[in-house]
Amino acid sequence: MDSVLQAILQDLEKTFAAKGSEFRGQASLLVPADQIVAAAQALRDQHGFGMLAALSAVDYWPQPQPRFHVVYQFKNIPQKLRLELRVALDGNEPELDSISSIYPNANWHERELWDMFGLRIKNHPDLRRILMPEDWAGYPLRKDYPLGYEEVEFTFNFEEIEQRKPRPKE
Amino acid sequence: MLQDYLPIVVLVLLSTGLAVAAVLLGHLLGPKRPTAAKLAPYESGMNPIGPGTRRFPVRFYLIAVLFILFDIEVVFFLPWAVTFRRLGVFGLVEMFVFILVLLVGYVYAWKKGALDWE
Amino acid sequence: MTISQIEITSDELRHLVSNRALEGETLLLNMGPQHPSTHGVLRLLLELDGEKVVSCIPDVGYLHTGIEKNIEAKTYEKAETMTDRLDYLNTMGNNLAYCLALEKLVDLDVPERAQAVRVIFTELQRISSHLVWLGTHALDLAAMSVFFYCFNQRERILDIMEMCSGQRMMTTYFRPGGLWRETAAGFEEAVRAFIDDFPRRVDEYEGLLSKNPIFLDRTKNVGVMSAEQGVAWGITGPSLRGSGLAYDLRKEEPYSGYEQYEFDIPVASEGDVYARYWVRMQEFRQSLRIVRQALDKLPKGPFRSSNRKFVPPPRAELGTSMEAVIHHFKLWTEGFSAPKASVYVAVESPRGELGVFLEGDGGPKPYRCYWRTPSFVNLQILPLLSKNHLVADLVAIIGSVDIVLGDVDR
Amino acid sequence: MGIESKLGNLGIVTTTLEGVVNWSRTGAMWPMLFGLACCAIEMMGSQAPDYDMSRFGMELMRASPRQSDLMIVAGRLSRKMAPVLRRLYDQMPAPKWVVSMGDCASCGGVYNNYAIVQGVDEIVPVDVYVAGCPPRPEALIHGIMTLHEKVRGEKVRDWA
Repeated sequence: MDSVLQAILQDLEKTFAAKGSEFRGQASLLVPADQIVAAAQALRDQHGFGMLAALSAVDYWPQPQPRFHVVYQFKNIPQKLRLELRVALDGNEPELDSISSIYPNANWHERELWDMFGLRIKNHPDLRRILMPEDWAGYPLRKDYPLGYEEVEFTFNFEEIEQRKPRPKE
Repeated sequence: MLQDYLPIVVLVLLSTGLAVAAVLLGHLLGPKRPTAAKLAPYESGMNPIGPGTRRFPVRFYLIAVLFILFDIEVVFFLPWAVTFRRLGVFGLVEMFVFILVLLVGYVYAWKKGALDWE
Repeated sequence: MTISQIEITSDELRHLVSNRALEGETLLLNMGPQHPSTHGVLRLLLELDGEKVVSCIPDVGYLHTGIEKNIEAKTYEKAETMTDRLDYLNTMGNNLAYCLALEKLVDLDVPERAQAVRVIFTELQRISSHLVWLGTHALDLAAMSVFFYCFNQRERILDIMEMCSGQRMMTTYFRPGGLWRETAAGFEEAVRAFIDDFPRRVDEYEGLLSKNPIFLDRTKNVGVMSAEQGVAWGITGPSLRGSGLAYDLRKEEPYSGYEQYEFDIPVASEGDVYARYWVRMQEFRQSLRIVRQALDKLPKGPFRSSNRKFVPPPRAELGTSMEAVIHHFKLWTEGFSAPKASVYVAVESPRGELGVFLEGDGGPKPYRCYWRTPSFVNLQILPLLSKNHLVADLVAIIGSVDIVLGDVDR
Repeated sequence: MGIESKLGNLGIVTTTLEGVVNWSRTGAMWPMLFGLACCAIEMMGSQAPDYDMSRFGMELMRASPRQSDLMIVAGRLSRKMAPVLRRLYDQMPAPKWVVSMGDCASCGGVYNNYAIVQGVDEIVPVDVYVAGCPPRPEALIHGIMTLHEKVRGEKVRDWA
């Protein structure tokens, strides 16, 4: 990990009580949930991370303590640096502050978090489902949400599946 | 004298008759099974928002009238083009005067800004 | 009868649409999922004042396939077949992104020859994706013949892909550790024949469109985007390079041996539809340069790494050595397992930065595989670009942002 | 067929009503422009000069369902898109057929999960299933040829 990124990591760890880590040359920072907006603001203004490359979440389901990790990937184009910010959220209906005021393209990413993981995003301009139909129940990408596997029709089980399968009403 | 126009009358009757017959037979014999979904206005696959008949800006009407104007102009070219040989130079000059008059109208509409949207 | 009296199906209209629309002054129209110029199933809720677009609300999700959920249910090797269908115009690029992420996660080496062949195929896939973009973009602007010329050339590339991998589009030819199979006989001649003949075609397309007054009127200073706007909205790829910022991941973070080839990044500064068109036309030529260099220096040697922990042994070895049988059995039944860590790898796809966030949990199945797809991010700026443009310009803007709906909805 | 031998040189052909109607239907069966995903690219490929679907009278991909007779469901149908597909199918005029192109449209294909409708025949009655992921343009054209044979075999009581 190159020295500039090391310096930024130390600075962020001090100001936001975060915990840095590194894997295969990639820096990652675990930031407490309420500091995320301030950290994003600092990253963009002081350290020049102009682009929010990606924003996603990981669900560690059976483990209730930090059940969700929200993962931000920031990119500093002039100095060619990449930084990953993680926020730990626990409980089944966690809350999170929106950073779409700082990075406008976080808007849809956060709507996807709400749609796929059920993470309620506070002061988000227009929090609606983005990928699933409006009246869809449940949050598909959670680990406790079933894959929705349908039994495949073969010759031996063709008849009884045929009855259950919905047919188009002419 | 009346005999000369007989072929035209027959042509007109035949063509309208054929058109009317085609539409009428389709209307009478064709199976009609109207369903609510089939009759709903098509809005690229979604439920249409609001009624179909709403207030439209006047610009659409303006562009439609301009189109009709210049389309009729083109329709007049057709008989001229068919009898071009027999009309000789007189026909040529006559048509250019006709085009000139309409060209003035076109330039006027263009400069007035009737063609571009805003 | 104003619209507010009519029951509006989804509540999205209430707080998003201005009250001018609710009073019925402006027209609310669905440029909906089934529309010739939305390049797939994208629905735009347009608020029109006559022909002028007052506001445009994109509504995506009509092609959501739950690929990320399906990847979590398969082993690392099997999950790769899911990645082809993401951005179905850049199938090799998806495979490359997934393989690079996996190789970085499990620290697997890739032999020289495999890296060079990967570069050749990714650049050919970039050319074929740009050909489909050019064909449909010109078709939207009523240049019908360009569509036929482009698809005619695309078939040549698909023949090369089919020759090596057996499938035209969904090849899954790259595997963790290298390639699935040695390149077919006659591969070099076919690629060389293509790159010798193709520059003439690009000049043909440029001749058709670049100085065509109708095309210029339809694309010059339409949908202008500044570089700052682009970076703030996370736009990457040719759309950003059309606004003057030379940000190309093949130069920023070279992967799979890109640092050996010298090529330059085409950049335009106007940031309008014509600039993005010009950037992509130059990318045809740059990709050809890369393929030519990669083909000239194509190294001999193995096409896949020999690390038996992750790469199944060739069939010939099964007859002789016992370890090969054990490795073969373990890899094909349970698959290899990855450490408990996460990796983010970004690749330059024809549409922008295609990133894979892969997290392993020590088991044989990927724990989380998030795809940062360029079209999903580039689409967000459409309402901004299309404000106060005519509907016809909106069609040109959608074409210039070059979105693929499989990429958007995942 | 005695008449034809007598009027051979008058250039008159006699056939049955079914023959004429079915021939006219297979002659110009216009598909609806309804590409969903990867199969749509192969459908565009089969419309392009190399495979040229318009040799069989399918010259135009009509954009609106009102003017199309054949709906080629090219791609994977998601749950959010299913009502739209049903609405488009209803808005097509009467002699209409459905070709389900690709595995995802025919049986859910590779995606057996919550988001994809497992087979378009749950939503619309399908006439011909074309296998492949994506099917080659030749496979699509072969599927359409089978549909043409099916249409040629239709009887009067099917559509009167």
